[in-house]
Amino acid sequence: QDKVQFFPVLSGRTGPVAPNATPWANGHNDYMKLVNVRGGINGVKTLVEECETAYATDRGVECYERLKGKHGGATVFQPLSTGITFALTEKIPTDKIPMITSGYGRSDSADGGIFKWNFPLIGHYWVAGDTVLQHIANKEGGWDKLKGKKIAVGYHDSPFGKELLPIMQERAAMHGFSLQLLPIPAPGVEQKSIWLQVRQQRPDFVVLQTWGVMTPTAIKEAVATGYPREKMFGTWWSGAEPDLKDVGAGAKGYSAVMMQHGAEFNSPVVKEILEKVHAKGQGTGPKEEVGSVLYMRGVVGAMLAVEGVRAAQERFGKGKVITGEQARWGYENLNLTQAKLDALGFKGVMRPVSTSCQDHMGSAWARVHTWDGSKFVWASDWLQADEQIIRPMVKASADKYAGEKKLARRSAQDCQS
Amino acid sequence: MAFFLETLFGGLMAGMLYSLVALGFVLIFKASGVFNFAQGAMVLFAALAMARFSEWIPQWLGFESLLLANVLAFIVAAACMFVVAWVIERLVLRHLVNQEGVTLLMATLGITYFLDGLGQTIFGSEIYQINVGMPKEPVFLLQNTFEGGILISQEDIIAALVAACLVAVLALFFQKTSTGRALRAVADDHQAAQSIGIPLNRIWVIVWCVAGITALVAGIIWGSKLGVQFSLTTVALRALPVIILGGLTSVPGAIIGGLIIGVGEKFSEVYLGPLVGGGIEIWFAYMLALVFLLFRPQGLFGEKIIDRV
Amino acid sequence: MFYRENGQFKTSYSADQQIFPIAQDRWAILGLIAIAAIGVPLLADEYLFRAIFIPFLILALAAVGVNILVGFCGQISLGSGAFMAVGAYMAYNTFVRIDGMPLIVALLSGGFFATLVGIFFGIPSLRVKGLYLAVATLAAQFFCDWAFSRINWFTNNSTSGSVAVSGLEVFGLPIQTPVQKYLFCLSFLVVFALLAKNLVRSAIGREWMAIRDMDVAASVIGIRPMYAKLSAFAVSSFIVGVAGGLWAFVHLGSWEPAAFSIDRSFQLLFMVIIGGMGSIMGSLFGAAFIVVLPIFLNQFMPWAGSLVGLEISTAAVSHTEFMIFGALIVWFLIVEPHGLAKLWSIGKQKLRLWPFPH
Amino acid sequence: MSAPNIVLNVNGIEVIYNHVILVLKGVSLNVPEGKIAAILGGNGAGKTTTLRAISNLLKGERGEVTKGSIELRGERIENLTPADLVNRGVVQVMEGRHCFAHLTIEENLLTGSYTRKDKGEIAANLDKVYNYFPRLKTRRTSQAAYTSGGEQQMCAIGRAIMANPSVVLLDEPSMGLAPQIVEEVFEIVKDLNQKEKVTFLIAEQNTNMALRYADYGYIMESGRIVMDGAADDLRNNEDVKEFYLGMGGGERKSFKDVKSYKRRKRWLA
Amino acid sequence: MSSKKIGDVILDVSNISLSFGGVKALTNISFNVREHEIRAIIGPNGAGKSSMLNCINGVYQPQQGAITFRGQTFKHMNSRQVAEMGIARTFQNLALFKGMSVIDNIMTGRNLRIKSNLFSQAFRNPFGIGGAEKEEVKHREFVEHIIDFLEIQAYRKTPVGQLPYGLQKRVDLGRALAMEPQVLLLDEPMAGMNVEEKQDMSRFVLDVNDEFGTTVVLIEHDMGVVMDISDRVVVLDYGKKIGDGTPDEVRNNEDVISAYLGTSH
Ligand SMILES: Nc1ncnc2c1ncn2[C@@H]1O[C@H](COP(=O)(O)OP(=O)(O)OP(=O)(O)O)[C@@H](O)[C@H]1O
Ligand SMILES: Nc1ncnc2c1ncn2[C@@H]1O[C@H](COP(=O)(O)OP(=O)(O)OP(=O)(O)O)[C@@H](O)[C@H]1O
Ligand SMILES: [Mg+2]
Ligand SMILES: [Mg+2]
Repeated sequence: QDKVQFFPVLSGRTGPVAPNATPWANGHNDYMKLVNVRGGINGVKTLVEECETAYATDRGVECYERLKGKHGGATVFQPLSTGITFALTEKIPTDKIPMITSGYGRSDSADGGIFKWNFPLIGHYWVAGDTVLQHIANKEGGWDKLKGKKIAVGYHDSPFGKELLPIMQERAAMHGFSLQLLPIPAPGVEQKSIWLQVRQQRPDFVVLQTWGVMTPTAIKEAVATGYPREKMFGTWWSGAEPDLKDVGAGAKGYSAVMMQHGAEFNSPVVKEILEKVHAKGQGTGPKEEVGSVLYMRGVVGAMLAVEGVRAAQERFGKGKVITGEQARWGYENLNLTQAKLDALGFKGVMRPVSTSCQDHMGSAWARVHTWDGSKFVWASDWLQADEQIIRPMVKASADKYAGEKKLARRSAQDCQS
Repeated sequence: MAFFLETLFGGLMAGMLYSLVALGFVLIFKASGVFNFAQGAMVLFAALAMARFSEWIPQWLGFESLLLANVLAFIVAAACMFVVAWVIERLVLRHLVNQEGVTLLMATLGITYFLDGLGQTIFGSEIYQINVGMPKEPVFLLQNTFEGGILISQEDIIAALVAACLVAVLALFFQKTSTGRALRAVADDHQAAQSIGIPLNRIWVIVWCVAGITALVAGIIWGSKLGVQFSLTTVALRALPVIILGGLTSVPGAIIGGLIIGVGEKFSEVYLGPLVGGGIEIWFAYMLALVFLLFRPQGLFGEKIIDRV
Repeated sequence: MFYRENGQFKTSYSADQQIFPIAQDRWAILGLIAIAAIGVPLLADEYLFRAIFIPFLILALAAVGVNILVGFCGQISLGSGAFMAVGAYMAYNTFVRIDGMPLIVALLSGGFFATLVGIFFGIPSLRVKGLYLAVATLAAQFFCDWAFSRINWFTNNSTSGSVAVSGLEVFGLPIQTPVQKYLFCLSFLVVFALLAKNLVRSAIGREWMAIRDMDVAASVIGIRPMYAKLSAFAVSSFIVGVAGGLWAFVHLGSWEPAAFSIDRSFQLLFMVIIGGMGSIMGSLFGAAFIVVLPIFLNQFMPWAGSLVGLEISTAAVSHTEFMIFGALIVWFLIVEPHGLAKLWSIGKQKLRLWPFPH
Repeated sequence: MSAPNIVLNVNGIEVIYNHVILVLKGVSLNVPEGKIAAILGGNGAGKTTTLRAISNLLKGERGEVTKGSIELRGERIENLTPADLVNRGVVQVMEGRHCFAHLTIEENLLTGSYTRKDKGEIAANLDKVYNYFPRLKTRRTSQAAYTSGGEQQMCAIGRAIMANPSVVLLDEPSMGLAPQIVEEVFEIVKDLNQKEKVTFLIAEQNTNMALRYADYGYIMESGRIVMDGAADDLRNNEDVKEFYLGMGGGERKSFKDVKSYKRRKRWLA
Repeated sequence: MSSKKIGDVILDVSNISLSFGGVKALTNISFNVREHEIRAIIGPNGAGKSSMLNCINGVYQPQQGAITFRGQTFKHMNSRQVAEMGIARTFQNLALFKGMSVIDNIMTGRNLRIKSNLFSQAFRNPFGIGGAEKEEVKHREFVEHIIDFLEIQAYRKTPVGQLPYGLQKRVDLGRALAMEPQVLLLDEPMAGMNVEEKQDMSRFVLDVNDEFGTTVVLIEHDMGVVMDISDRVVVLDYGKKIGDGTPDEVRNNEDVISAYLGTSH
């Protein structure tokens, strides 16, 4: 029997976010297949099994319970849902399984001193929020140009959406612009009144923190109310092909911030997947999707999951199957240099990521891309979220959490283990 | 002022769209006493069929005309809805003659699940497009009177017109034809209707089929506005306050209810929402309906609820 | 042959009015409780506890509550999710805001607040009936959804709107492991089911049913519709509220308003109707059906597929699960519109006749 | 009696409700063309069930015919829908009225002619019904639910007449009607029977009335036919006299005098 | 037959008018009921008999007139009050609680007398802690008497919906009797029964009237029954009173004959 490293997948191939969550799972699984073609993680084959959550928290929890003990134990979970993340955050410390929540979940879980098992690798909501504002400021010609402006924030009325708000409020206070908060109840297929309010207040910019069908609906309503798409900016989850495809030319000019990757049809890793997986007829989804934004997000997620295991193997034994607890160490001690990333096929896709006991995020790089009517093109240079602002926010929030839960900050010794 | 008018107008248009979905509920309830929770699922199913067939048919037959594709897809989708109606009658309703309202309601919930699953299995669960050539860009009226003019969505106007026509036709059908009368009889008492020779089976196929076509029209309009995806089923929840406000058994009620709810919720969200943090329109719609009910427990135009000893 | 009440003569009305008048039933139910309390913890694994037994127990409790309102008093409600939410959030607030608040008291206080809210939203029932009321109760659902996500006080000012509790204990015993949680929920269910059963077989229960079956006649014999309906709303939302607290505290640990969305309301209504309106036992059947079936289908299908060498994608599994689930609901309704409980009692009736056909 | 054709032939049927409650235990009866037959029997004897079995309305009550056969003019009808039966001329007037509550009296009557397409015929039938029941005409525009019990009963009977039936199954037509109206109803029955050759099968408690108008009677008890015979014979049977006509010992007994404890006689224990 | 004493007026209906839209159900009706008597109301279909009872019961509110019960005058009645005052009622179109068993149906008639509150009912137990169980047993005993009296022992636990019509009527009566009423309003209790069953029913009514001294108001279309058992009869026609008196007087009243009785009686 082959040695296998088990990566459970909580997929959302049905329900309100299916169009967006499906490519993610496809990308994730394709990359795992590619890892196996490449010879596994130092010889250990990867194994995935999916469980369908339909973006519902209770189903997600059931899936977690179902998968966590299978195939020798789960390595790491990536729930792809903020609700599920919140629920699992309570469970993983007891089960000793780490959780990667790239770009979603709890922003404060970047603080590894409190959140030992959570890894919002490569960024979280506040990074996305901060960089999107930076981009707007840059376009306007500096932060001071934002003074007196009004920015509307349309957000998914759930923890997913609300998590963005603290950074927006922080920045608004700093730079003197005002916010118009527009909660959009899930699933968000009726947004007329939201856009009437936009019409009424005529904000200078609209930032969308939406997910699933909510995004295309928002853009369509914007078209219908004549709000210029050039002034609309999505965060990481609100700017992928499924969101814009069927709006087509109508969405031209809409931008979204991408933490690390965007649509990467020409990247080496995509070529390799096409060649080694899809060409063999083993692709998970349709070929056209390979390299698209959310597909790439799945690929990146899988790569991070695998590289953490590889890192752990350095410590706990090369070519061994790693337990969840050991993998956690790996995620905490990731050091993906540009050279390593390039070697893995992520040249031009990603910038270095390196984590530590205190920093479970590892990088805060982002770019902005714009829809040209049929595809995304890069519209900005690399941006980096302002750690000066974000770090204290993370710490404050994490401390509050610790206070409620009566948790102590991890000791230096605990950080070594 | 301009904005007030715009909101009013937007509310009226949204209301018309709700009415379209509400209509399906009313039809089935009026004609068979079944509160059809599957209406949302039927809208989705019909819209999926429409979207996918208008994409597939040109591929299969190798032509490019959008119009032709839409016409053919409409016919095929309508046929699908007919099959759905027929199957529902055969496999479900027929066996539940004379059962209580809740049982029937529950059965339609079962149908909802089934259709949701079936629709996505056959047609997929991504976002699909229905392109019936609806104009997307807004027009601005009275630009001279108001600064910026009053924004009107052409798409909404067309949708509202379609809804109005559909309602007019159906209202006539119910009031003026003997089938209409038979349908109302069935709703009152399945068994008595059977006993005097009203063929429940055929009646139900007809009604569900008409409701299916209504769902198709609603699906096309909503779908071309929003894209077709699973979440479309939730428009049913938007239509519920409309029908209770208008009255479960009244076709015109569905329209008036729709307009009141549409306007009410837009005004509440736009003018009241910002004061309390927003996101209030959906419960406001239900509360509004509830307030009306306190004064008229059968809704504005519903048939009086009879209790006599 | 063995299932007979023959020869079991009752010598007092008290004996005749027992919850289970037939001795065999009494033993069976005691046995069941014994198995549930002792056998299950020995046999089941963690997954079964966390994914099936605990949700089942809690939702069964909620279904008992909903059944009182819907099944016994005939007031169709689609707001049960909201009452669960009130129970959960108010229990949370009692728990975290008052130092040293015992868990059980917090849960009961959640139930208490749910009762208040339930009574408030029950007021329209005095005028509005049937499906109109059902839809009107959605007002409660959407309003509570909104209130708990918009009013920060309820979430103790958490930025995300998600709240969590930990360190549960009762009388110094921790409620941490799945078995502990299971037993905790089980005792709640047993106690509340018993109380509920007592109510429905007493005067108040008869008032509820009278209102359900024929309200005009009920008022003519002196039953006050207002008292009957509002007390049903109160008792129902109390139980539902406590279940909500358990769901949040024990099952989820951390939650957001979406945990008590309209889907939850529907789910509870399903349980009641599939299980049997007007039957406490039916609520349990219904809850078991609704909790277990989807999970079973979801796992069974890939397995069945693998037997014939078919790999089914999770999306297909999920869609098929929907279809089968829907079809089964319809099928059960056709077989027995009065629910599993009725099916059960017909089965028992047949057993009494057995082996003679009539 | 020259042997007329048998329209309805019920042959040893058994009916079970809810899969467990056995109600009819082998009921057989014949209704000759153009005659009036009556089923008599106490509460719960199974009269309604028999009629429901014939008109195929059992399903909605969760009952089913498990044995025996039912023939209409030689054709097996167990598998026909009620609507098919109406098309073949068999209409049932259900026990307990069952008017369409929200429809007006006139609409109720008009639904009765759903199977009729000829406008003139429908109008004529409507006139006929209003002639029979003038009271209905005055209430034609009120919703059926708000009419009195007797008015509803008239409406139910009138609705059946609207279908131009050839066989009518009448379930307790006299219930709740004022004595005059009862008389009228039976006169109408006789009228239809003689003028339009409509065959009737009547389930009735009002034995006196039923036997006066019927040609043939069946007496039913606990799901079985216990006695049958020409109406005149039954009327003169001592047992029938005592238990169904209240004329034990030849004299009509006052209701006031029966109060002392009395053991009922039954044909079956 | 015991010689019962007919007492004073217990229920007095004066000048009641009730109309629904254009339909005048009752016009200026007055009559009274004396204690212990059996008072019949007869009249053609739609005459307003049931409506009259509904007014007394507080189901309908007359536009005009007043009802006096034991000296207290009411503009219109409230159902609960009526029940508390001791007026019970059966219904023309069976208004039983379909989903409940016979016992439970009759037990609802005792509900007004049940004192234990919601909590003691919830914590009801066979050990006699709290009064609920004891109270329940006490009322159950009473109900069993009624069941014996009406001879429906065999159906105790059957859901009433499954009973044949005639038995349902008996249960309906049982429920009213369980209230131990002073005045019992019966709306066509014998409809749909054969002679034998009507005899039984008459016997029940007479027994109740005799043994408990209950006043009975009876609506019935069977003239045999009405004439035999009632003490006085009111005749209504199209909402108007056209006759009032002893059975014999009424039987010979020309108006009554032409409006209702016809020639055959
Ligand atoms: N839906 C049902 N479910 C169960 N049992 C039923 C049902 N309908 C009738 N029964 C039973 O069948 C038996 C016969 O009933 P049926 O109604 O046929 O009697 P009937 O002769 O018409 O009596 P009545 O003169 O009172 O109308 C009764 O014992 C009754 O309890
Ligand atoms: N709630 C109501 N709304 C409208 N009309 C009504 C209502 N209740 C009764 N009526 C009308 O009032 C009149 C009297 O009805 P009621 O039921 O009192 O008659 P009844 O004397 O009991 O007749 P029956 O002997 O047929 O039962 C009828 O014409 C009836 O249609
Ligand atoms: Mg009968
Ligand atoms: Mg009457």
